Formats: sequence, structure tokens, C-alpha cells
Amino acid sequence: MSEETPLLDELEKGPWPSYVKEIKRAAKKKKAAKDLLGIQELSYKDKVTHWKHGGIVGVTGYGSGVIGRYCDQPEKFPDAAAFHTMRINHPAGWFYNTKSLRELCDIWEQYGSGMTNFHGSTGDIILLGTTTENLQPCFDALTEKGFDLGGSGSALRTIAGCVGPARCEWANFDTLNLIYDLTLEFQDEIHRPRWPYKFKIKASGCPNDCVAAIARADFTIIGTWRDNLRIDQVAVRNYVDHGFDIKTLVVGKCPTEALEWDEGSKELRLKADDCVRCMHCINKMPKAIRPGVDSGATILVGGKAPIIKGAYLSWVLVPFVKVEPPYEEVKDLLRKIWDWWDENGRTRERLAELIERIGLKNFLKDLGIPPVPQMVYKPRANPYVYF
Amino acid sequence: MSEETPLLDELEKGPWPSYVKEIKRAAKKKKAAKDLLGIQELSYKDKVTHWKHGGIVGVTGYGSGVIGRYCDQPEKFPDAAAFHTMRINHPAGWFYNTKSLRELCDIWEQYGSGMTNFHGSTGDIILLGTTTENLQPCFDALTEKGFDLGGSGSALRTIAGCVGPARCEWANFDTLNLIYDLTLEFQDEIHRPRWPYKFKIKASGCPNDCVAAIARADFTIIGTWRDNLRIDQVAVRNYVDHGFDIKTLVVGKCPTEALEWDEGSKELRLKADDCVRCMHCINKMPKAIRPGVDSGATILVGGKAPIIKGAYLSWVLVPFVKVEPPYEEVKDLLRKIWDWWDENGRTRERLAELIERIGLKNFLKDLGIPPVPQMVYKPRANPYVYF
Amino acid sequence: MGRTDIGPPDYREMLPDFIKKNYGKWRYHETIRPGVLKHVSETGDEVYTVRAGSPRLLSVDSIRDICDIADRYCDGHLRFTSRYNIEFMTDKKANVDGLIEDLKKIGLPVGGTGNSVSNIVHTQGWIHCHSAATDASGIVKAIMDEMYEYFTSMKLPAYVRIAVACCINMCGAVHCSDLAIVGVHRKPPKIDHEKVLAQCEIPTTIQSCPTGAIRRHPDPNIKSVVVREDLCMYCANCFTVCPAMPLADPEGDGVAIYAGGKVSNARKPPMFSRMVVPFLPNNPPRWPEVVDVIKKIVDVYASNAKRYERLGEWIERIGWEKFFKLTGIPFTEQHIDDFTHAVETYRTTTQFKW
Amino acid sequence: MGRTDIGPPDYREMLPDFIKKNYGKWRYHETIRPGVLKHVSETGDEVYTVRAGSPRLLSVDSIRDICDIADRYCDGHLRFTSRYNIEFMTDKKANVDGLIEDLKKIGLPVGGTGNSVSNIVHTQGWIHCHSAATDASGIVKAIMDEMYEYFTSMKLPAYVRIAVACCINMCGAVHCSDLAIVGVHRKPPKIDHEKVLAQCEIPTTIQSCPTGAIRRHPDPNIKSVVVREDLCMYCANCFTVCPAMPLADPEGDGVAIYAGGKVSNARKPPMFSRMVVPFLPNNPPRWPEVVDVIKKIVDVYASNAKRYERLGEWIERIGWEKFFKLTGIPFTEQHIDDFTHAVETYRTTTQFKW
Ligand code: SRM
Ligand code: SRM
Ligand code: SRM
Ligand code: SRM
Ligand code: SF4
Ligand code: SF4
Ligand code: SF4
Ligand code: SF4
Ligand code: SF4
Ligand code: SF4
Ligand code: SF4
Ligand code: SF4
Repeated sequence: MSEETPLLDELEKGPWPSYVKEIKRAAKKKKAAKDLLGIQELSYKDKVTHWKHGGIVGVTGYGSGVIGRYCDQPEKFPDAAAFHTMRINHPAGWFYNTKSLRELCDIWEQYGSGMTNFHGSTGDIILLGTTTENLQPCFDALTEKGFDLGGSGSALRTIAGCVGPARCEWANFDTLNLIYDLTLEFQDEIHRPRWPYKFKIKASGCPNDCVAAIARADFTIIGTWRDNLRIDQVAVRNYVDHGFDIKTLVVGKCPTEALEWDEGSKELRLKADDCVRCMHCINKMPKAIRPGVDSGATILVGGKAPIIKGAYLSWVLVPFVKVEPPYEEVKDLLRKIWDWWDENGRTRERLAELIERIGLKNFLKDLGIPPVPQMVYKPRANPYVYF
Repeated sequence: MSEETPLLDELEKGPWPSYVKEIKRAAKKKKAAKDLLGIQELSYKDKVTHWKHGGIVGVTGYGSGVIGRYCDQPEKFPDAAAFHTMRINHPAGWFYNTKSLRELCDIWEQYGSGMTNFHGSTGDIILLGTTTENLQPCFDALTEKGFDLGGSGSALRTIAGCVGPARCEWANFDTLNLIYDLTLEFQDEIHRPRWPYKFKIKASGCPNDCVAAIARADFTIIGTWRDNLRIDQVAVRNYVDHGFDIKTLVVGKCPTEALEWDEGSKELRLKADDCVRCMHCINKMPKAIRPGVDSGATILVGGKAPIIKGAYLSWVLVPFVKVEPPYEEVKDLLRKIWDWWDENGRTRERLAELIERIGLKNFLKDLGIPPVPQMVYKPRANPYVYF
Repeated sequence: MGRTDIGPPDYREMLPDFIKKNYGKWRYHETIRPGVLKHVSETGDEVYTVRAGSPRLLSVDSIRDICDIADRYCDGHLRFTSRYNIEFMTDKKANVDGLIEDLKKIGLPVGGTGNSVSNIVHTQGWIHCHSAATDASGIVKAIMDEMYEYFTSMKLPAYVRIAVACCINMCGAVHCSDLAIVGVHRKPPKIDHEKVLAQCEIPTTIQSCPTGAIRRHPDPNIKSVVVREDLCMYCANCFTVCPAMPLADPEGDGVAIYAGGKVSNARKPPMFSRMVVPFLPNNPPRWPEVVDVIKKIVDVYASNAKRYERLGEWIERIGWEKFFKLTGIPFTEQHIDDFTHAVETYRTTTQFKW
Repeated sequence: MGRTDIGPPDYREMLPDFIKKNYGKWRYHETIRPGVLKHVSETGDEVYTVRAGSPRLLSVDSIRDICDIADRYCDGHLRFTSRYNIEFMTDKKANVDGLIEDLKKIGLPVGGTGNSVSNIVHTQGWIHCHSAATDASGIVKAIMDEMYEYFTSMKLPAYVRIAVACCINMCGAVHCSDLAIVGVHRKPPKIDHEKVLAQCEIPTTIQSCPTGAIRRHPDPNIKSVVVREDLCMYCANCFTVCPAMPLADPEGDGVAIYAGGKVSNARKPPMFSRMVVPFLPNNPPRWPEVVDVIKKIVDVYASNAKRYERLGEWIERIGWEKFFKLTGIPFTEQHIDDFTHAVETYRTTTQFKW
């Protein structure tokens, strides 16, 4: 391969940290990284990818966690001819101690290209590029240090949640504990693909949805509360006294006109029935307004990317559940959904597409969930009813 | 038949004018009306219709304008055994002089049941119930007095428009003249069905849409203006001085926040670029605010009821056209649309359904209409583009 | 044989002189009392319009009565509105009271202007249509008797426009009405095999079914069709092309109620009406269950909506979950859409009310 | 052989003590400067978080550098955010300046909080994926170099969240981002018939096509498939199940730009991103056309939107026609939806701006 990378070199310039510098840094120690650089330069020249997928590769006993990848120019780039990635299930909340991180680095320096993604967009640690032979020893070394593979293929994918109670005042349930518990409970579902297609679970502690769960998870858990948000009128006045334009920036932006600012008594009033817990007022006045205390979550289903029938956002399935260990209500619901999907779904049919095909009504019936208006923005407009 | 109508008699009670009284009144003179009463009483008892459709009936040279109808109990109700309706094209704006109306009454007393609908929901005068033999003589008598049949079947239907410039200050074009002109121009299309399905045209002089054109016409013409609405500040102040809450009832309800009320200078300001001509401020302050003067219309297509693919509202095809005699632009567009529909449409496929099947993009291309953002609420969200 | 293709009479022959003179010159209007409009022209002329309710189904004798009134007060002219109301116009203010008086005599109520319940756009029903799953005129009469007070006043927050259609063909603007009553079948077509042979084209009949429920009769000796009942959603499209497949049934038929539609572009764009009650039985002559629901909705709306807020705008503001709560109407599986664009109605947010 | 199904490390082992102590007890937070958060607990404790941008593609040596900093200031702990940023937490305010200083030394910018452009959620691109119609990391670098000032400040009206995906599989939340760049193909698959024979199951391949464009090869001797090119919308679903049908092409491939999506439920419900530019060519290494459009949109948004109004909320308020006018981006036939729920996007009102 040529040592020159004139195109990529351009991307070493500019203030944002350069991924090209990262590859070059790894390339100093690892030939695979050097070939990666060459392949990337070639793609920049040719304007096409030089990767192809090949046979199924993996580690003993698992069907997922490894993405097999081969370069289409193995002669030119022998050290990246096979360049599989390993998906490592991250610790809940993406917290690390440096000891663990350094152990990961050492293992990957030994068995892989030395290049990583922190993180993949599902949330895994992506170890980028190794050979087929190295997969098993690398896996063994990883488990030795307490790490395990995440999901891939037609399996449950690595579950992710927001930072939640670890560092956020708005968490309505313990996102970290929930996803850790579900991850342990469903190891088999994560590691051994057997469903019609992939299935994703994500949990956000409040409707701000800091892990984009509603857009990216077939099963979306978003924290909420059943009582009223809490207002500290003294703190409210403090905001106002410091020049905060509460009328324009908060009252005027409440989606349901649930707030009223009484200029006379300097009080912020809540029409509690009208609050849809959008978080806006809380977000903008965190010292004065807080979620309620009867906390739990809304469960929504169906979120996914566009393949094949178009993208979906998750929609409300269960307006409110308490989310407390051992999380049996959530687990039961998951199992029921998987059974139903497994029984009715076609290959490569995500949950949303199946429900759309068979009808939400039938899904609810089969699952024994009663219809409530919270599930829909609005009732049907057409008269085509199967009575 | 039994003379008794205990169920219908209940509907003679109450303050709203009773249709039962009307039938009884006609029944005094016409046996057909008497049988109609009997059939209706029977339906009230049986809770089913007693009408059935039969062969095609009509008048010489026409394929439309008559709805053939037979009673399913001809022995019981011989005088309404055949009970066809004739659809008479109304004069534009539904204006009448009493001379014409009386002539119509005399003809219908002679040839029909003496029962009518003023009007049918497409806009025709509905002459309700006559025999097959009477159709032609009745038609002859009608044309004698200047009346002609309207549309039915897979034809252009009777065109309707709002009262417009005849008695409304907001008409942006002459609805009565336009629909009269189009009706004369397209007599053949109205009277001789030859398309895949029905086609409806309706015209409203402004976005209030007093003939529900957007919901009920394949081709919807709605008046609008290109310049700015006109505000008479003195008249505005007069409203306000009389206690009209302009901020809540007008400014606060403008859908695009295009209005501002300056409490100091007592002026109502328009951000002209932001006005979407919804009519609300004009509607509520007719003495102070008026449409602009560069008048014309928006043309929308596709409105229809639910059969077969669901109901559609018309959507914007041409944001602005001048609507002035001889209306060539409108007529050309209609002809182009009919040709395209005729060529591509399946039986019983309305324009909207065809466009949905083939794609709006292709429709525009075939018609040579350039795409503009006004045609859509929002661009596509999916990535499935036929480049 | 008469002349053909002459078209309707020229509207100009139908206009009274004071309209002709001020045609296109109107400057503004006022509603001087419920049912009475005053339009003022740039010429300074004024025209008064008295709007009267009509049952739409009119005998020729009643039309003659109406003509008498128009002759008396309106220079022999009148018009009908797009909602079947009758408008008597005069350029003499003094005529108004007499007009109203005489209308009362022949039983026609004055009203339907502004923030009222205007006349109900409706269809044929058992009076004339073979498709009807319910009657139209009877339901209209029963509802308008109850809405009378709202017709003759203007005390509602905004326009309330009601429509009735006797089947889902929805002749009218039922699909975009504040309140809509629509006749529905709930049983699949009953096939009369002999009549199919005589009256229907089998391929057309099979094709007509949007859900593919119709197939050739399995017995090749029977030239007819069969229906897979689990696929039928009772649309009656087959019946329209093949009269040997009626769906009408005393138990199966009834009405559904839809709400929240509108047509005008004022404030919010036009909206479809949406299901509020999936089914109520046909209970002639007065359909009390139907009338009750309509009354209930109008009352709850009247006491909760803001001024100038149409029913659909109000519901959109408060949310459908709140609408069902306030009206006490039960939410059922039928309310959940499962037709083509169903997913667009699913609530893809955590924003909702308890 | 190693243990299996042990799952990830227990998160509790990964938390610093000051987080463990205040777990679930947080009371409020402040953003004391761009990139620096202060969370205050009910216990009275405070924790400071310094957020640093990351290229996501990290060499192990760089991770070790990061660990060094965490050891120095953060009791040997750190976390990553859902947008790949690195968060250094400390309970000592005094550590903040040193942290920022040391991050600067290793080239990591501090920012991404509040009303900023945070890091770009992105995907593999030419670095690893066989499906890629464009690169991801390169576009991200090119855009973030230009957005640097918006990353390190909080002067935008609201959050601007950008995502890049290298093909329409949209790994990430591209479909709901304020700004989204997505790789697209514009040429149908090129079929390698020999490879089809070897690697693909023909019925599965045929079934995989959502538009039914794939058929058996007409020549029965060739065990392969053909594509009806007029039906192909380049979704690559066939390629996923049959690697012998690549779509990648230097001329055909490029990127589309979508805008106005959001995920949070704050104020407006989540929204999909919508097409603003149907196609721009791949122009590595810096995709200048793409960067220009992104800059343009962010600038127009920044100077027009109201405070706390996300891009999509702003566009919804002003209307898409105004968006195209203000940005000068041409509106084309590709912008008009023609997929399954297309009609729901058609403008069924006369309300629009000129
Ligand atoms: C006579 C008629 C036109 C015709 O050619 O026959 C008519 C006449 C007027 N309409 Fe209308 N509208 C007429 C049917 C309609 C319809 C169609 C319908 O009802 O099926 C609509 C659309 C209704 C809908 O959205 O569902 C309609 C929506 C309006 C509006 C917008 C109302 C709104 O806020 O949504 C106005 C403006 C207003 O009144 O504020 C309006 C205003 C007017 C004005 C004030 C126009 C004017 O300046 O003269 C007229 C008197 C209104 C009144 O009744 O108080 N007219 N108007 C129709 C009377 C029907 C009836 O007998 O009740
Ligand atoms: C008479 C009238 C109802 C009335 O009482 O006023 C009527 C009556 C019938 N309509 Fe209608 N339609 C009438 C206005 C409408 C309207 C309203 C309009 O035109 O503004 C609509 C909704 C708008 C539209 O066209 O979509 C309408 C949508 C239908 C449909 C559904 C069409 C669709 O595409 O969804 C059918 C079904 C069909 O065509 O097979 C239909 C079919 C019928 C048939 C012919 C029944 C049939 O299956 O063949 C009815 C004959 C009834 C009879 O026995 O007299 N009628 N029909 C209206 C015509 C009177 C007139 O000429 O003035
Ligand atoms: C650290 C992180 C969670 C995590 O587990 O990693 C996080 C943390 C916080 N988010 Fe978030 N959000 C994080 C991703 C998100 C995402 C997901 C995404 O960006 O892909 C969203 C949804 C974005 C969207 O709608 O497209 C998100 C929507 C919000 C919102 C709602 C913003 C809005 O008005 O739409 C808030 C409230 C606010 O800031 O006003 C919020 C508020 C917060 C607060 C203030 C919560 C708190 O009290 O601690 C945290 C600091 C915010 C800040 O950056 O100024 N967070 N937040 C994520 C940081 C990502 C990053 O590095 O940039
Ligand atoms: C590595 C990763 C992108 C990244 O750079 O971060 C990724 C990479 C691939 N994704 Fe993905 N997806 C990744 C997160 C996602 C996400 C985001 C998420 O999970 O939150 C989505 C959108 C959410 C969803 O699932 O709908 C996503 C939606 C897809 C799809 C479309 C699925 C759909 O139903 O629309 C495909 C296509 C498929 O499954 O055939 C896909 C397929 C793929 C494949 C396996 C390509 C293929 O055709 O087989 C990619 C392998 C790339 C490679 O060479 O390594 N990937 N993919 C992400 C996983 C990392 C991790 O485990 O942390
Ligand atoms: S989703 Fe809510 S609870 Fe979770 S980190 Fe974001 S703001 Fe906090
Ligand atoms: S949380 Fe949202 S809906 Fe509730 S009061 Fe605050 S701004 Fe309004
Ligand atoms: S549509 Fe407009 S112009 Fe026509 S009558 Fe109604 S308000 Fe007047
Ligand atoms: S016509 Fe409608 S959009 Fe225009 S200023 Fe008046 S209220 Fe606003
Ligand atoms: S709505 Fe149905 S039943 Fe009523 S007139 Fe129209 S076609 Fe006939
Ligand atoms: S009623 Fe409709 S769904 Fe049922 S068989 Fe007939 S056409 Fe098919
Ligand atoms: S978006 Fe497409 S090309 Fe990029 S990683 Fe995902 S599957 Fe591969
Ligand atoms: S790219 Fe998509 S549309 Fe084209 S042939 Fe393949 S599967 Fe079909």
C-alpha cells in the first residue's frame, strides 16, 4: 500500500478532534490500523466503500456480538483483509473506572486493531477490526475482565438508558438499575438470535428522553409521574426577580396552557389536569419546578429506522407503570410481546411493522391490554371498522 | 297499503319543520307520495330500506341526470313501484325568481310525486319520484321552461358555488359567473358519462369555503388574494372602543401570529408576509378588515368521500390563478386533468386515489406543473426516492 | 323531444334588482339578530336577509307558500343556502318583521346564522336510497327538534355544523363536520346467487372489494361469488356494483357518530371528523340514543370551549382523552384506527393527560 | 473457553463515590459555563461535570490519555454520553479549570451543553460498513470544524442535534434529528450473477424488495435475479440479504439532508426530520457542499428562531415554504412524498405563505 494519504490528511486540520489522527496513532503500533488508513484513503479516492460482508463469524456459544467484515482488496491490505468488529455491552449509564478502561485497551491492543468506537450508536463499546482467529481469545480475555458481548442480528440488542438518578434530578425511576437488571435477565435473548428481526429496548428517566428511546427502540420506557409537578414559589420569584421572562419563555411555551403567571401575587399557577408533563417548565426553571413524586414510566412500542416500511416513533402502549425491582411487570410485558411477535412476525419484520400489518387493535386484544385514548392522538376518521 | 303511520306521526311533533307533514301534504294530491309515506313507515317498522336499484333509465340523448329506483314491495305500493329521481341543475348561487319556481312546481305536480329536495347535497334540485314513462315528457316540459338535468354516474357532476359577489363582501372572484360558464362549457361532460368515475367541481369565493368545496370536490376553487389584507384603523378602534377584546379574539387566534395590537397607538399591525389568509380576523371584524385587491383563487384537487380508499380533502395544486372570463386557464387545467385521469384511472377510481397510486410527483410531471412547497404541509420524512 | 344541453337558467335572471345593482360591491355585513343579516354596499344600499330553516324534503305546495312570501316581501325572489336553508332578501328594513311573522305562520324557524347550529346537511335515507343503513330525514328532525334553541340563537362558542349520511358513501360533507351521524352496516352482504347470475358481472364484483374478501363460488356450477366474512368491513362497495349483495339488516344496521371536523380555513386548516361512538342501534322514529349523544357533546362543548373555537379546535386543544372524559363516552377498540394510514394516529409522545 | 452470559460489569462498580452517595438525590443543576454542569444534591453535595467533545473513533492510546486525566481529577472515573461526549465529574470545583486545561492539551474541546450544537451521532461509513453510500467520520469532522463555535458556546436559540448516517438504514437517530445527513444511493443494484448463485437464496432475495422490483432471471439456465430498474428506489434491502447486489457507485452515491426532527417531548411531541436537500455528491475529504448547507441552515435558524424554539418547531411555526425561501434551498419534486403515507403530507388548506 501507498504510505501517502493526501485526502485524509486534510482532515487532520481544523479545531475538532480528528479521527484521522486517531487512526494514525493506532497505525504506529498496529498494522491493521495502518491498512485501515489505506482503505479509508482509497475510499476517499474511489468514493465507494471497500468493505463487504462475508460468512458468519463469532465466538463459541453465541450467535451475536460480532460483525464480520472483509476488505474487497485483501492483496493490497492484507492486515485488514478480515476486519471484524466486536460489540461489547457497556456498563449501564456508560460510567467507567479507569482501571476497567485500561484493561479493555490492553486487550484490544493485543487482539485487535487498537481502534475503537466509544460508543456505537446502540450503546455498545465497538472494538473495531480484528481477525477471525482472534475473536475467541479476545472474547475470553474480555470475560476474564468482566466484559461480555452485546447483541447483533435477530436478537435483543444491547439495552441502553440515560444517566438517570446517577447524575440527574429528573429521573422518575432508576434507569441504570433497570437496564442492568433486564440485561442480566435476558442474556440468552441478547446472545442467541432467534427472532424475526432485531429488537431494541431503551430507557429514559423522563420525557426529555436523553437516549432518544422513542425514536430508536422497539420497546421504549420513559419516566413520568402521576401526581402534580412541584412548584417552589419562592424559587420562581427568584428567577423572575433576576429578569427571567417567565411569561414568554415558560408560560407561553407550555403546550397545553397549563400554567398561569399571576403578575399581582407573583405566583405561578398550575392547572394540574392540563399538564402533559412535557418537562419544558421544569427544564427552564430547574431550581423552582420539579416532577411529581408518584413516579413511574410510560411504555411505548415500535420505534425504529426506515427499513422497510418507513421510520416509526414509538407510540403509547401503557400510559403508566411503576418501575421497581424486580421489574416483573416490565419483564412480563416484554415476554408477551416477544411471543406474539415471534408467532406472527415475518422475517425482517420489526414489531411496529407487524402491528401495522395486523392492526393495533388485534395486538391489544392478543396481549390483553384494554384500549385507552392515551394510545392515540385521535380516533379514526374513516368508517372502515371490522365489527 | 295501510293508512296508518304511527311511527312517522311522531315526527310531526316538535318545533323543527316536519318532513312527514310535507309528504302528507303531497299525499293529498299524489298517490305516489302516499305510497312513499307507506314505504317510509314500513322502513321505520322493519329498520331496513325498501328501495332497490334496477336497470338504467333516463332521457333520450343523456346518460345522466336520473337515478332509477324501485320499491321492493311493488304489490303493496304500486304507485311508488318505480320512483326515480331527476336531478335538475340549479341556477348558480341557488337564486330563484318565484315564477320559475312555480313553473317547476307545476311540472312536478303533473309528472312526479310532488315531492322535492331543495336541494340535493351536490346542489341539484332533486325531483323525487316518478315513473319511467314520465321521465321524457317531464324533461321536455322542464327544458321548455329553461331547466336542464344535472350530472350523475361517471360524469362531471353539477357544479356548485357559494353566494359570492351576489351577496358577500369577501368574494375574490365571481363564483356565480364562473360556475355558470363552466356548466355551459361542459354540458357534454355533465350529461354523457364516460370517465372512470364521477368528477366534482365546487367554487368558494374565499377561504371560508361556504360550499365545503375542499371536502367535496375533486377540483376545488377557493378565492384568495396575493397582496395584503386591508385594515381600516379607524374602524378597528371603533370595535375596540365598543369593548371588543381584539387581543384574545383576533390577535391571539391568528394562526401565524401575523397580527399585533399596539395598545399605545391603538393600531392593529399586520406582518404581511406571515398572513396565510385564513379569514379569521376579517370574519370577526368585517367593518374594519377586508381581503386584498389582487384577487384570484387557489386551485386544489382530490376532495372526496370515503369510498374506496378513504376520504380525502383537496390539496393545493395551483397556489394562485386569476379567475376571469373566459376562464381559459381553469378550463385548460380541467381538460388536462380529465385526459390524464381518463388515460390512467381504473374504474371507480377518483382523481385523488389515482394520484395517490401513481404519485403526486408523476401527476405534476405529466401535467407540466412545477413543484412548489405550497403543495405540501411538509416535505417527505422517508428516504425512499425514485431518482 | 325537448332541447338538450341548454344548461341551467342564467343566474342573472334569478337575481333581484337590488342584488344586481350591488353585485360585487358589498362592503360589510352585520348579523342584526339571529337569522337576520344586513349587508351594506359601497353604493350605500343595504340588503336584509332573513334565513329560515327548511326540512329540505318539500312538497310543491309548500314551495308555493314560500313563493307567496317572497312575492310579498322580496320582489319575487329568494335563494337557498348550501345548507338547505331558505333566504329571503329585501332592501327594505321594514319588511323584516313581517317576513319573520309570515315564516312563523307557515312553520319555518328563523335562525342558522353565526355561532348557531345551522340546518343539517343530509341525504336520502329510507326515503329513496337502496344503500341506506339508516334513515336521514328522521334523524335530522329528531336532532333539530332538540337543537332548535341553538338554531334560533347564536350563543354557541362558534359554528356547529352537523351532517347526516345514511351510509358510509357519505353523500354530503359528513367527513368534515363538527358533528356527523353516519349509517353503518355491521353484517356482510347476503348473497342471492340467482340474482348474481342475472344482474352482476362476476369479475367486476370480485374486483370491487377493497379487502379482497370476495371470491368465485367454490362450486363451479354456481356462477356466483362468496364472501370471506372475516375480511369484510361492510363498506358495501360490492353492493353498489352488484345489487344481489345487500347488506341491510335490522340488527346489523345503525349509526356511528363522528365529531370535530371542519371545512373552513379560518384559524385551523380543515379537519376530518373522527369517531366518537362506533355504533348505536336504529331506533326509529326518534333515535333517542343518537339525539342524547349529540346533545351531550354540544352541551359539554358549549360550556367548555373558548369563544370562536370550533368543536374540533376545542378537542385538539384539550386532547381527545379529555374529550372522552368530559363527555363520559366510552373509548373502545373501534376508535383505534386500523385502516391505511392508521399509524399516523398513534400517539408518539409521552404527552397526554391522565 | 471464557465464561458466557455474564453480562456487562455492574454499573455500581463504575460509579465514583460522590455519585454513589448522592444517587437519586439530585435536587437541581446549573450550567455554569458552556460544557460545565453543576449538579446539587439534597445532601448539599455538589458535583461538577466537564463535558468534552470526542471523535468517537478513538485509539487505545487516546483512551489511555483520557484515563490519565480522569485519574488526575476525577478519582479515576469518567463517563460517556449518549452523544459520544466524554464527561469528567468531580466534587471539587477547584478541579474544573485544570480539567479544561488538560483537555485542551490533548485536543479535546469543552462544550456541547445546553443550546449548543453537541457532538454528532454517527455511524461507520467507509471505515467499516459494506452498506455505506458515504463516509460518516469525515463528514462529521468537516461539519464540526465549522460548528466548533456553536459547540463551545450556548448562543443558539435551542438545542441543535445533528446526526449522520452513511446509508438509509440510519443507524442512529437520523430520522428524528434537528439536522441529519444521510448517505443515499441513486443507482439500482449491480448484479453479479455468479455470486448470486454462490451466496444468495433467490426466494429471500426476491421477497426482500419492498417494491417488488426483483424477479427471477428470465433465462432459466441462469440461477439469478434481475431488477426492474424503474421500480427500484435504491433502498439496498436486497443487498443486505444478498451481497451479490451492491449499489455503491461513485457517481450514484452521495448524501441527502433532512431537517427539523426532534426526540424530546419538551413543548412539541417528537418529530421526524424532513428532506431539505435530496442529493449532494460525495466530495471527500471535506464535503464542502454539505457543510455549506448545514452552516446556512444553522445560521438562518440562529438569526430567526425564537428563544427555546428547536429547528423543527421554528419551521413548523413559519411554514416550510418560508423555510425554503429564507434558506434559498430549491424545492424539487423529490421533496414531495410518494411513499406509503404520502397523502398525509399534502397541504389540504388554502393557508400558506407566498
Ligand atoms: C349562505 C351561505 C353561503 C351560500 O352560498 O349558501 C353562507 C354565508 C355566509 N357565510 Fe358561510 N355560508 C354558508 C355556508 C358555510 C359553510 C358550509 C357548510 O356549512 O356546510 C361553511 C364551512 C363550515 C365548516 O367549516 O364546517 C361556512 C363557513 C363560514 C365561516 C367560517 C366559520 C369558522 O369560523 O370556521 C364564516 C365566517 C364567520 O362567520 O365568522 C362564514 C361567513 C359567512 C357570511 C358572513 C359571509 C358574508 O359576509 O356574507 C355569510 C353569512 C354567515 C352566517 O350564516 O352568519 N361562513 N359557511 C351558507 C349558509 C349555510 C347555512 O344555511 O347555514
Ligand atoms: C342525492 C344525493 C344525496 C342527497 O340526498 O342529497 C346522493 C345520492 C346518492 N349517492 Fe352520493 N349523493 C349526493 C351527493 C353526494 C356527495 C356530496 C356532494 O356532491 O357534494 C358526495 C360526497 C362527495 C364525493 O363525491 O365524494 C357523495 C358521495 C357518494 C359516493 C361515494 C363517492 C366516493 O368516492 O367516496 C357514492 C358511492 C358511489 O359512487 O358508488 C355515492 C352514491 C350515491 C347513490 C347514487 C347511491 C348508489 O350507490 O348508487 C345515491 C342515490 C340516492 C338515491 O336513491 O337518490 N355518493 N354523494 C346527492 C346528490 C344530489 C344532487 O345531485 O344534488
Ligand atoms: C448526558 C446526557 C444523558 C446521557 O445519559 O448521556 C444528557 C444530559 C442532560 N440532559 Fe439531555 N442529555 C443527553 C442527551 C439528550 C438527548 C439525546 C440526543 O441528543 O441524541 C436529548 C433529545 C434531543 C432531541 O430532542 O433531539 C436530550 C434532551 C434534553 C432536553 C430537552 C431539550 C429540548 O428542549 O428539546 C433537556 C432539557 C433542557 O436542556 O432544557 C435535557 C436536559 C439534560 C440535563 C440538563 C439533565 C440534568 O438535569 O442533568 C443534562 C445536561 C444537559 C446539557 O447537556 O446541557 N436533555 N438530551 C446526554 C448528553 C448528550 C451529549 O453529549 O450531547
Ligand atoms: C455499529 C452501528 C453503527 C455505528 O457506527 O454506531 C451499526 C451498524 C450496522 N447496522 Fe445499524 N448499527 C448501529 C445502530 C443502529 C441504530 C441505532 C440504535 O440502535 O439506537 C439503528 C436505528 C434504530 C433501529 O434499530 O431501527 C440501526 C438501524 C439499522 C438498520 C435498519 C433497521 C430498520 O428496521 O430500519 C439496519 C439494516 C438491517 O438490519 O439489515 C442496520 C444494519 C447495520 C449493519 C449490521 C449493516 C448490515 O446491513 O448488516 C451495520 C454494520 C456496520 C459495520 O460494518 O460495523 N442497522 N442501527 C450501530 C451499532 C453499534 C452498537 O451496537 O452500539
Ligand atoms: S432523560 Fe430525563 S432523567 Fe434521563 S438524563 Fe435526560 S433529563 Fe435526566
Ligand atoms: S411540564 Fe410542560 S405541560 Fe406541564 S406545566 Fe410544564 S410546560 Fe406545561
Ligand atoms: S365562501 Fe367566502 S365569498 Fe363565498 S359566501 Fe362564504 S364568505 Fe362569502
Ligand atoms: S387572515 Fe388569518 S392569517 Fe391573515 S392576519 Fe388575519 S387571522 Fe392572521
Ligand atoms: S349516504 Fe349512502 S344511503 Fe345515503 S343517499 Fe348517499 S349513497 Fe344513499
Ligand atoms: S361489503 Fe365491502 S368489504 Fe364486504 S365484501 Fe362487500 S366490498 Fe368487500
Ligand atoms: S447507516 Fe448504513 S452504512 Fe452506515 S453503519 Fe449503518 S448500515 Fe452501515
Ligand atoms: S435496492 Fe431496494 S428497491 Fe431496489 S431492487 Fe433492491 S430491494 Fe428492491
